Amino acid sequence: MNFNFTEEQLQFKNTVKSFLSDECSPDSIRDGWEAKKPFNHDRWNKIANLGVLSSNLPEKDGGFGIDQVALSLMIEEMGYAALPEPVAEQIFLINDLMPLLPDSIKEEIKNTYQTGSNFISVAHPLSPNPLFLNDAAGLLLFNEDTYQFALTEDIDFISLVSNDPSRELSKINSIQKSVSSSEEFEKINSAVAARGALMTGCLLIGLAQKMLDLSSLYALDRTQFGKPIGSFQAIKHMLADVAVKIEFARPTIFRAAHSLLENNPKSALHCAHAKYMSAKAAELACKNSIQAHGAMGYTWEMDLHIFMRKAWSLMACWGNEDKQQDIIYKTLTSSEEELGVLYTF
Amino acid sequence: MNFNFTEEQLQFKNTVKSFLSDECSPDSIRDGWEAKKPFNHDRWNKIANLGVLSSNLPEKDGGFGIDQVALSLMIEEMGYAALPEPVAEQIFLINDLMPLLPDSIKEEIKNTYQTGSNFISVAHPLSPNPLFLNDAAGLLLFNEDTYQFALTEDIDFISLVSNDPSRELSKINSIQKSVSSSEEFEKINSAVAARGALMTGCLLIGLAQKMLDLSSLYALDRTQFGKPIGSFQAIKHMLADVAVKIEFARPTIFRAAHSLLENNPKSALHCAHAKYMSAKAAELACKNSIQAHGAMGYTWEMDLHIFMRKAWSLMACWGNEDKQQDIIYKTLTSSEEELGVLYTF
Amino acid sequence: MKINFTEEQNLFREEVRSWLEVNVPKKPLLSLDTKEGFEQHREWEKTLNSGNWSMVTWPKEYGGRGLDLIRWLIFEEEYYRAEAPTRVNQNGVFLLGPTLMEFGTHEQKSKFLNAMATGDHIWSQGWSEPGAGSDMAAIRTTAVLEGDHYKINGQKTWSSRAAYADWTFGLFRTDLQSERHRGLSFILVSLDTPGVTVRPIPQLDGEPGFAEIYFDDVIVSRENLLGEDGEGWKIAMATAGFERGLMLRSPARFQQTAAKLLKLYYKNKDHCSPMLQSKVVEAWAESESYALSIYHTASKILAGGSIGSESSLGKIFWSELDHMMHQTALKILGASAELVDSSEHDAAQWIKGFMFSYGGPIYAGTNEIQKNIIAERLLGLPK
Amino acid sequence: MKINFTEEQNLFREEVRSWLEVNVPKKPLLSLDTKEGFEQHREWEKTLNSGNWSMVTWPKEYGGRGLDLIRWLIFEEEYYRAEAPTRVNQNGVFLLGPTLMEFGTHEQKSKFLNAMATGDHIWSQGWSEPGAGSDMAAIRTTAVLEGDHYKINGQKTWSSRAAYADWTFGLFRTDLQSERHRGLSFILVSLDTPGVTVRPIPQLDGEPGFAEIYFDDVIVSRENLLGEDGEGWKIAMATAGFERGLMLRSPARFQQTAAKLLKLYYKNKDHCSPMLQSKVVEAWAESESYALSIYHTASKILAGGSIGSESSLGKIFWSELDHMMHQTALKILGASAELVDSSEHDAAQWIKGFMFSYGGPIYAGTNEIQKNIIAERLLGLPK
Repeated sequence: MNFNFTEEQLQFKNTVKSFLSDECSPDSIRDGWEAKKPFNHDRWNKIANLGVLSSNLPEKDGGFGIDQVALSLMIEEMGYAALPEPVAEQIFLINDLMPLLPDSIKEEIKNTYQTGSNFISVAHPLSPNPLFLNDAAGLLLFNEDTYQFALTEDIDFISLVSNDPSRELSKINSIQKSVSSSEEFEKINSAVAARGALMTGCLLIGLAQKMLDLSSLYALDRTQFGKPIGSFQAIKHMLADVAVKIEFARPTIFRAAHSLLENNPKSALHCAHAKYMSAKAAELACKNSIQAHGAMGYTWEMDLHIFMRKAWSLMACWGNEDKQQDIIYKTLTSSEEELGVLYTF
Repeated sequence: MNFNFTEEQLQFKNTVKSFLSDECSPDSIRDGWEAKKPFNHDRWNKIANLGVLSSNLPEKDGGFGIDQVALSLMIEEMGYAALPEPVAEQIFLINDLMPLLPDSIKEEIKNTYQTGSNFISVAHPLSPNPLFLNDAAGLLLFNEDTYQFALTEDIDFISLVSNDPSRELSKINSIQKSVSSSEEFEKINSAVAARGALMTGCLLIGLAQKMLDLSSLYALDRTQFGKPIGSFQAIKHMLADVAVKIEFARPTIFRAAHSLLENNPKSALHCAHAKYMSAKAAELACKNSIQAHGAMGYTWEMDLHIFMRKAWSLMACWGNEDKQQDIIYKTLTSSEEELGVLYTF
Repeated sequence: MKINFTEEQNLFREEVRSWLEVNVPKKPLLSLDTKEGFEQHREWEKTLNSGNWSMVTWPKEYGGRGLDLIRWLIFEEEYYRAEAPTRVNQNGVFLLGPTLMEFGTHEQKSKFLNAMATGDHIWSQGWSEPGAGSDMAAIRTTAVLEGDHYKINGQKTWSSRAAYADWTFGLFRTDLQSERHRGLSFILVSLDTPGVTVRPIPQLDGEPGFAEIYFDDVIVSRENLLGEDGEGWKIAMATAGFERGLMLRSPARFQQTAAKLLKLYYKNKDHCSPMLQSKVVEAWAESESYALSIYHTASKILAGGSIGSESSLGKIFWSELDHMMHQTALKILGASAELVDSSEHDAAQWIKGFMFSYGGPIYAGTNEIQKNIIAERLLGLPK
Repeated sequence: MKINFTEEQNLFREEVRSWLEVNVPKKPLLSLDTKEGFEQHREWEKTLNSGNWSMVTWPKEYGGRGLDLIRWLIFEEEYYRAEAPTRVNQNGVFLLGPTLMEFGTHEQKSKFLNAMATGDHIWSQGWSEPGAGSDMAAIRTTAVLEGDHYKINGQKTWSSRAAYADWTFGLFRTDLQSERHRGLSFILVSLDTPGVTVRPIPQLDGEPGFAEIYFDDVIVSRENLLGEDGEGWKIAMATAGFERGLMLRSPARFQQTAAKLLKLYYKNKDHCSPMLQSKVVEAWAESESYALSIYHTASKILAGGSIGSESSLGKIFWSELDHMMHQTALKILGASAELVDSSEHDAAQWIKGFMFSYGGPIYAGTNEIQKNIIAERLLGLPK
């Protein structure tokens, strides 16, 4: 039993953190919004060159073979920076899922997908409007009881506007040509839903932390009634409440990642738990951060809303708090035995 | 449309308030606890002499014929004082219900019940353990689909201990002899449940107000870090939150009372609403009052717990918040028409 | 106590309903935070005025109908039921209007109230300054009396509607030696006056809901002083009371949201867990309680009572409720709760309302300030 | 990161479980707030010691087993699973024990730790004073050094367990000229010493969970000073950290409550609305999160890290969680949620826990104080 991160895990996290702090500033995100090109291909290429996109591929395929715990640390940083490009999606929903897919679909994806040069978008009933499909090479699509892979050129879709200008979404009208399968559907569907929940959970924790940091700085800086607003108990307590929520959501992320790594039979429950706790933390972070910022928080000028918008979107997709709650309840009551369980591990 | 109280309604309230402030001090309640005789017959007689117990009987029966709105104002004061005697129960669950009961039961009650000299206890699935049955002349009991009246001497029961030492409860084992009926069961059962909800709601609002008043006084008096704790924002805000809850629960009480008076077809919904809002106000009043009192609030010595205990009991019986929530949801969704209702009146 | 509507009140309701049915634009107007939308909304104010519906509680001579507060609440219920456009002149009709009625001279009332009712003057608020937000007594913009006019210098911010409005009202420091609440005066300024510069502040949705107003040697006639010189704080407190209170936040808005939420839940209940029921019930129960409380307050005022800390209590209550309802709606909407596409009208409306609801606990005095007021004035706790 | 138990850890768990199965009293002990119950609980401490289970993390020479924190968490899980009695000596084993280990002399450790492990010394806390509750630096009880002993005068209050305990530890002002945090010393006092008077304070359940301790010229040997003269504040801060932190509030207690709550809901779900599900899920999710966080912290400590503001974060989290779980249980119980009759064992237990849970946000530094600490130390906001 050792809950500490390895040096290597922390190193990946720090590399990503420092890269994004240089290359993914709020200003650069705003540039993308203004140009209506939120996907910055230059930044994408640099991330690819850093090895992030292939970080969790096996070494034989040119990757570093890092595990899901290290991934979750890295993805938290992508949330912290509100990175617009679908990096988390590639490494968590494509790379990490690949070994589970049947050969027919895997072959198609392998033929299409060239890590770093292009990417694959994903759609699922829990997140039905794929991200950056217009820029993607192909789409992995989950339906009620089948899943399929199609080249973007074989898909008829229209654009949808998200409340987060960093997210270009699409609605799929029809698919002309695809490879489809229902092999081990339950297992694979559950695997992608769990990964979607955990991935959005990681991003949300990063976003919540960022909003807390921005608010703490603002509360130190802004004066009212002759002193920094951060010296008022009301502001202190609303930010302390956010710190508490984040503190107790974060370990659920790492446990869920570890469960995926270990093929723990409860990994779906653990991923639902991680998203549930992170969404609640992010929800409070949005509310209390804007409140601590006062009217300034309500402006386009302050960076706060860059992070709030992403948080609102990520709370909603890949199963919101309500959906995760439902999964947890159903799992806990699925057997008499579960009802009295006391232990975490 | 006039939401103001009449002079007469306010006069009844003030008479009861001033009487209870003299005759129902926390010390007198503690005396009852210590003697294990919470029912103070001396006080009961004085209340009877004041005319409170017959206040809502028709003038021809020696009462003042006051309406449910005036009753609810009076009962709020009984909550404020944490009055142990079952006065609210007599006027609201017996006197006010009587005209609705079928002759067979009404006759029996009339033969037994002598306003002021004795009293009738009530039991219902939502409040199955009648209050002061040992001292009562008889019991009006609601079952699944019948209701019955029995003399106390014909009932086999045992005592139960309540967490509020002001409440002597009993568990009914069997009834040897009674008059029973199922006439208009739905209507009468719903009428008593609505009255039970509204009555406990009135009492809870009074209790919440009392806890808020005690806490405000304490916060003025107690110093910490060199100033009254009431000058700290955290204390101010936790008590202001309680004030908000009470402010917006109170009008629901008066509306529900008015609905009973007018035989409004939605009176059951309005009574559920009143209990729902009052229980939530009382719940927060308990939590924030004890927190504002700090460790002192946790002692037997401070009077706060006299009011908290009664609030806990009244939140639980005659349908707790959860039960009322259920009633509200079912009513609102009982017809397509209800789903889009916008108006209060 | 008699909480039913009279026959006359019901007839009035029918009159409002019939007029709105005919006159409310069938197609939603553009956002009033765009120039074009603003003018559409000004047109709507004119239409309202053509039916004498600008402000039913005002005396007839100022474009009203001389009706009581209960009628006003009925009017509002019908207004929200008809999904009629947002009142672009709410700063005027709900805030400055009642203030003028109380503190204005006969000339001021004639000049301003009628133009307000017709939509010719759309008003913005000029309270906050960069160093004076929740702490309004820290105002530094000066208005120096020079003969029969004031010369104004300084800056206002968070002025709602100012991007396209015609006039602004606010507090200015007329006694330069004064501090805090003293020496402030309540002055009305046309935004056309030379020396006035308006710079819009884009808000969360990117539109200029607010603006900064810069004053550079702006000359304003002394006739535009409301009340006496130095009485500004007292008058502003009265206005702020109206703002938080029953005029601006009529219950119908929240009841309408609660009703829509219930419908949304009912339609989607097979796709979400039953746990959201508790929030839907809470929405109904609280919006209904708010309405009851406002009718209660209106009755008190009609009987000669006055409005006190109720406005602080109410502001906390409706702003938290409004946010909770929108948050719940987004949970019911599931994955579509991020779509603001025109093809996704329902989701887009709820998201817009959701973002707007974050403003509730902030503007018109943050909820933290309101809680201080409640604790100090209502509960008697020390400053 | 490897969050699975090792073979050895699982064997240890089995050892604990088997021992507890045999030794935990079949009949619940009387309340430790009664004289008779207190002695029953002291007996249980002796029984625990007979199996070397007093404090598994202590060195063997002091009655422990020299095991690490993970083993301790496992022990606690089994302890709660077995529903073993409350530790009457928690002030000793969880608070003073670790403090002695860090600051005590060899003689002090030998004298006090063993007697603590055997249950011969049951300890009470002597922190608060009538004028020094959350503001502990306002302590006024004096301990004047006279040769080789201190003479103590003053009063302590809210001393938990003091009604029947043998010893107390706390802060005393040894430098009479000093103010606030300076000039305080950490001294151990036997409650048998002449001049000590203990007056119980009945708490919510009527039992004396706390007491006042009066000191009237009480003579205490200088050997009972922990650390150096004037170092009291530093040592007390370390102790308070243990208290809020992982030693005293092991996750198993809350996980056990959450598991019981889930069972209670499941059994009664046809009698209550599905809306309570959300609270039951929250209970599971939060107690599980708390456990994960504590294992995380334990791992950090084992790797040489130290515990910082985690203890303040944790205190807020578990105390709110504990109250919410008990409140939910009472809602599930419906009308029986007021019965403390012995015939209603389930309801009575939940109600007792409910009342107890109100204390969580108050004692060991109110949650308001903890939030100040988090804001100032973790988030860097000004004092």
